[in-house]
Amino acid sequence: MSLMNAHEALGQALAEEMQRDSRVLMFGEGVATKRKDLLEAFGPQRVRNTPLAEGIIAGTAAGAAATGLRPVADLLFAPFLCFAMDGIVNSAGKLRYMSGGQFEFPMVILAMTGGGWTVGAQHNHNIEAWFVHSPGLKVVMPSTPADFKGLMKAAIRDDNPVLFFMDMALGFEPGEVPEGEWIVPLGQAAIRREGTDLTLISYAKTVHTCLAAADALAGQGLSAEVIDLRTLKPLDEATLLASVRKTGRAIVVHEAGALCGVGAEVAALLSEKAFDALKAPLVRITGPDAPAPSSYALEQAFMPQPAAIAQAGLDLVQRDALVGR
Amino acid sequence: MSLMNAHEALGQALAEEMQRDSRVLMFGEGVATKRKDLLEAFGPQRVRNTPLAEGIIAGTAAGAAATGLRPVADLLFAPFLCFAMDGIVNSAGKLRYMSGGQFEFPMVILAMTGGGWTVGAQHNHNIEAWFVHSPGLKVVMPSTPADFKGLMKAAIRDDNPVLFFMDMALGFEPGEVPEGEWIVPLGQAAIRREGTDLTLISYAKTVHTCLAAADALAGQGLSAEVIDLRTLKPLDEATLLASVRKTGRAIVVHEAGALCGVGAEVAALLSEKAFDALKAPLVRITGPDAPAPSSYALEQAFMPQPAAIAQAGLDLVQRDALVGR
Amino acid sequence: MSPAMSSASPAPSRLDLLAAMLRIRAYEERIVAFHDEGPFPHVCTSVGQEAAAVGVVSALRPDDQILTNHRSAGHLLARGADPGRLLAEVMGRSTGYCKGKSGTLHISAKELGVILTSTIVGGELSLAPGVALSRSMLGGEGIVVCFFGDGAACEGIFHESLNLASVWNLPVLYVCENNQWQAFVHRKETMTGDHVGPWAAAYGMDHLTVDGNDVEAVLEAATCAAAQVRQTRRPFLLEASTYRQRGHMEPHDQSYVDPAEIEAWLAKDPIDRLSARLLDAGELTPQGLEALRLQAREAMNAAAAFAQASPFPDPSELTTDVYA
Amino acid sequence: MSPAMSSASPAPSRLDLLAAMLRIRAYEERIVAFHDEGPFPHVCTSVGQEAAAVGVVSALRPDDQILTNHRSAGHLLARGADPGRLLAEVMGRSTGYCKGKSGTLHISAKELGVILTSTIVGGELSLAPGVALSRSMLGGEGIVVCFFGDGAACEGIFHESLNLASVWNLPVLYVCENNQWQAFVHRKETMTGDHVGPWAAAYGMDHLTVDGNDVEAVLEAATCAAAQVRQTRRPFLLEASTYRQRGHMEPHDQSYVDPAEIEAWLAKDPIDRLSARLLDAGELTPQGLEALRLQAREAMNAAAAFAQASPFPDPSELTTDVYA
Ligand SMILES: Cc1ncc(C[n+]2csc(CCOP(=O)(O)OP(=O)(O)O)c2C)c(N)n1
Ligand SMILES: Cc1ncc(C[n+]2csc(CCOP(=O)(O)OP(=O)(O)O)c2C)c(N)n1
Ligand SMILES: [Mg+2]
Ligand SMILES: [Mg+2]
Repeated sequence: MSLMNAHEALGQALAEEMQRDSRVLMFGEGVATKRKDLLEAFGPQRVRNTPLAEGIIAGTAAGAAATGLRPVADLLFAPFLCFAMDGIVNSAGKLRYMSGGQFEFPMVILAMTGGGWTVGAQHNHNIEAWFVHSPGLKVVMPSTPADFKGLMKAAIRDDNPVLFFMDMALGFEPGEVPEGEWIVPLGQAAIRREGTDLTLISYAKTVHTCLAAADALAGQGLSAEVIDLRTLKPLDEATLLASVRKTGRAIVVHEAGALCGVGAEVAALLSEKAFDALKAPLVRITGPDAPAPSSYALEQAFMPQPAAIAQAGLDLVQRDALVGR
Repeated sequence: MSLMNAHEALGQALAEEMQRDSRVLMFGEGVATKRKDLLEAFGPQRVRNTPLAEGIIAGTAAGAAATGLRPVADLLFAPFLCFAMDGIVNSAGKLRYMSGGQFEFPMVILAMTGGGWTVGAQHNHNIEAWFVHSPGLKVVMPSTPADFKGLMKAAIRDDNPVLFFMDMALGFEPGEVPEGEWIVPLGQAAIRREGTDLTLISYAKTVHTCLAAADALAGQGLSAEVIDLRTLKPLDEATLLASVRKTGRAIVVHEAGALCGVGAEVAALLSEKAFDALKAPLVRITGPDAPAPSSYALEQAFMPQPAAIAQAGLDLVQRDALVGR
Repeated sequence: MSPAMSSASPAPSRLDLLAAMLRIRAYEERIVAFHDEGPFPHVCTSVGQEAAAVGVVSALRPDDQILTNHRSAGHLLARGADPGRLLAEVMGRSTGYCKGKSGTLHISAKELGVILTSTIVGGELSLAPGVALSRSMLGGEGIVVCFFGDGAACEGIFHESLNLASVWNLPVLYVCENNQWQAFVHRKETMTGDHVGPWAAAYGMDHLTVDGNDVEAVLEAATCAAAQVRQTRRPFLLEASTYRQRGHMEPHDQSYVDPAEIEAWLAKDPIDRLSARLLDAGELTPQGLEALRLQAREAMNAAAAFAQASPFPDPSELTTDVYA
Repeated sequence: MSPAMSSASPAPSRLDLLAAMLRIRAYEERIVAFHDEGPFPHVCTSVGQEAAAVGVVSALRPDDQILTNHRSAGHLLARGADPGRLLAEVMGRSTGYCKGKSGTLHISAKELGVILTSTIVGGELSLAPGVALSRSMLGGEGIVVCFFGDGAACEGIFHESLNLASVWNLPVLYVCENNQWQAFVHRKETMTGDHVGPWAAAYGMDHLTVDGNDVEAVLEAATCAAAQVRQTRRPFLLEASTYRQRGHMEPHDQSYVDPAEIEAWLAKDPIDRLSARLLDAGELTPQGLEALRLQAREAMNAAAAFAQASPFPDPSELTTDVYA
């Protein structure tokens, strides 16, 4: 174990995987400049700057993946993926299927997003749900440095395209990270706190918001379980269902907009498969259906806050008494 | 009233709106070739072929809309929107907000999608949910020729970007269409069939699938209400909630994949706001989480079928008896 | 002959070239016949463009790789694809190259080095540098050929692809089949010049525009271009000026095309041109030509029979091959 | 002077040009000072590129419109933007041009004809043809100026934008500020030539590359180019060769830049060059220069004070201005 932040944990994962497998390479706008350590360790063939052209970065990753390499493409900020959707969705996500299984697409697309840096809506847009909705892709969005490392290593080893989102606010938060071979398998949620009265379900920075809300609820005598999805596709249905079948109540929290978001998916899943266990409505607490504002004051209001979650949790539990259910 | 198909209804809406408002223009790859009647009526300034370049088609629509025109851009098939996401999402959807309200974006993006023509996954991908998830946009997907006309006229008159999806399978189905000033306001669902035992919620071609399922259910003595969403953003919450508070059961049906789709949104909405009325789990019947296959045999299996919906409806009702709820 | 060329496989004979073009023509005509018979999946035929396909593909080696677009039957057949498995794919049968999942528009055949038929116009340009990057980094001498249309050249991804291939020194032979049309729009409406070749200059890339209806000229140009790519490991842009003799897709419609234009280009039909040359030179008799034509047609009838007799995929295939 | 130019507003004096550049420099230096003082939003400054901004914008008329990129402060100030409202926007205050919603990276000011600051690199290229289409169809003589960087020229949307503007005959003056860097990557790594100007040839578009650190040269070139666009209603590509004197953004870092390159370009500083010329010509004294500098600094201090005193937007603003 050693203490490092998410950026460092990612760097470690990349270095270890490039060491392990010579087919792994990394490219993107400024990658070779910013990851000088990797450049020095693995040379300019495997750590490359690209022209400013997200479309061809994604397409090149797909083409390389289909023919034997295992690229990690850094696309910088999530909104820039708007220029890269064809390579990701129409090529990487579909061509294995369309070819009847002739090709594999072992590639990772890395992008940052999320509030906290006042960068505004063209750098900050939480669009992970788009990729959950699209076939053939996997999607991860970690909340701790250890998971940044472990999920990146798993993503690189996976034979499918993985979208790897970094919540910017987490980049410089330190945490304990295991040394060496530390893999967090794709598709496994983590129970960050056990509880019995309700389940708070989240991912990325709002996991920490939920943990703060759980503390507040504990102060009111309520025991909240906190689940960190970690992987958004495939979702860890078993962990979600087990928790909500136990607690009977759930709040899904994320910074992305509510409409057709991951929270909608989780609520729909629970409303179908844990219906009989539900004691209260399924609630979503999310960022608003609005572009991300730049102004510090508005950006703070944009992000889900512990108090709102705790209040919603209280309401859900007290409601039982009112409804007598 | 006259009988026409959806393509003709769209053509009528376009002609009427171009007649009414000289700021309305239309462009896209082959638009001037394929809409020769419009070209002849309104001239080459207002009906334009473009180069094959979806990115700039969308961006040009946004730039023109911001500065006084009311463009309708035909992007042909939904997967091609992957090249146009920046213009639609980062520009048209966000720039009003980012500018503090300085600009309006009255524009329509037209695209076809959906199974039935065996065109495969690079022409057929039901991605309407992406745009529901993105701020600043509106999304419509009609099921009848009358709605194609009325919703297109409403979309052109709206001061916001509207994504207008045509389910290909509906293009040549005839239906009665009112003459002249026939507007279907954005944001209003239609109850296609009244019922009391359960609600089938859908849009586009699967509305017809649901109607067939409702017939089948009627044969079994069950009364299904069928709601056609028509506009996916903004959702007509009031109509949905009123219906499900009445019936206590709902099945959401669409051809798009389930994960983070419109069905997830509807289920999440109902599970939060109609919770006490629910007598049974909320069920989704959707296309699989797979690219659209080309083969006729597979494509038929890809699309939700009436029998599966009817069976799910029966199960929901019979379940009450079993669970004793 | 340059040293690089001398190590290539022996050049095909003129008769080989003719036979290859006739096979493609017969294949496309078989599809047209299917359309005449009743409902059949849409197909974009390459009638009129056989010389570009045969000329370029004949210049390649077995370890080269190909990416192409929606009008790919010629490229696939020239590369040795089984027409039965192609037609089966078009018809959505499980014996198709992609088990029926791709349909006509996205056929890939890894065993032939055909990585991609992209129906997203420009998708082939998008993936080509990555395929070439694999060639570069994983060793071998193969090069990557990327066929695309004049319409695709208007997509932003054209610019990004050629620029990246140039600055990264990737061995891609870009082949633009400039067939004058982009679906329902004439090339003149979408670009200011008549040729795409010169656009290579922006990327510091060599280029050549060749008469795309003269298979021998194409073969010669492609052989030189491929040799240069092989030697320099740098990209090259080859433009073949040709013509889409039929409508954008089947069932076919040319109502929006100037008949004089069609006529002028029909007079330059690549198959007629080569056969005339061979007849003139006494390398072929009219009877011999007819025999070749018949042979190609019979092969395609057999292919059609195979495809028609093939089963549809099992519905369980709906969700296989999504993930590795 | 061509007839088209004669109808333009009177050319600014050399002193005006100098004052305008000094204001931009002072504005950017005020931002650097904020960063020295403590945490402050990231900003991409235009230090070193003042001549391109002032030279081009001085050639425009009131009814022209501007689209620009993340490095837009110079363009906005040259166009007459209030530095107080700019700084307020950067600091997320409600008195900013966009009520604090945009921040530094997306400032638009409709009242000045500044339609867009795009932080999506290439977003300005994406919207420019549409803005020009409105100009064309809704009447008026205005033209559209689209500033973008050498990096943006590598995006596919560059290709699509210039091609469309050309085939549709749109009055866009494209201005590439080639400042040698693209965030953390040198231009040499991303394109084969040294200049973007010649890329215009593919679009049948005229172009000119000008010394972007010589404000008089830029003004002259831009005046000619704008006149041509105004007259012909066709696009034109003007490239200004210049240099980004500071790191990509504040807080600034140039550790990855060759110090010799910085030094060489500092010697060509646009403000120093014009002041030297004016001093030489006796149009300005050292004291006069110092006074101008001071005046600019004081204006920016006042602007900063205004911004700092401005309130943050009310949280209720979070969801306003989403829909019209
Ligand atoms: C991204 C995208 N846009 C539009 C289309 C529709 N479309 C299919 S083929 C075609 C024309 C392509 O022209 P070109 O590249 O010249 O190839 P050709 O058909 O002439 O062989 C168009 C517009 C598409 N398939 N993909
Ligand atoms: C689509 C997109 N990709 C990447 C970025 C990140 N980025 C911001 S500025 C920049 C460099 C832009 O270079 P250039 O166009 O030359 O403008 P300059 O910064 O030199 O003025 C990059 C890569 C972005 N903002 N948008
Ligand atoms: Mg063509
Ligand atoms: Mg630059």
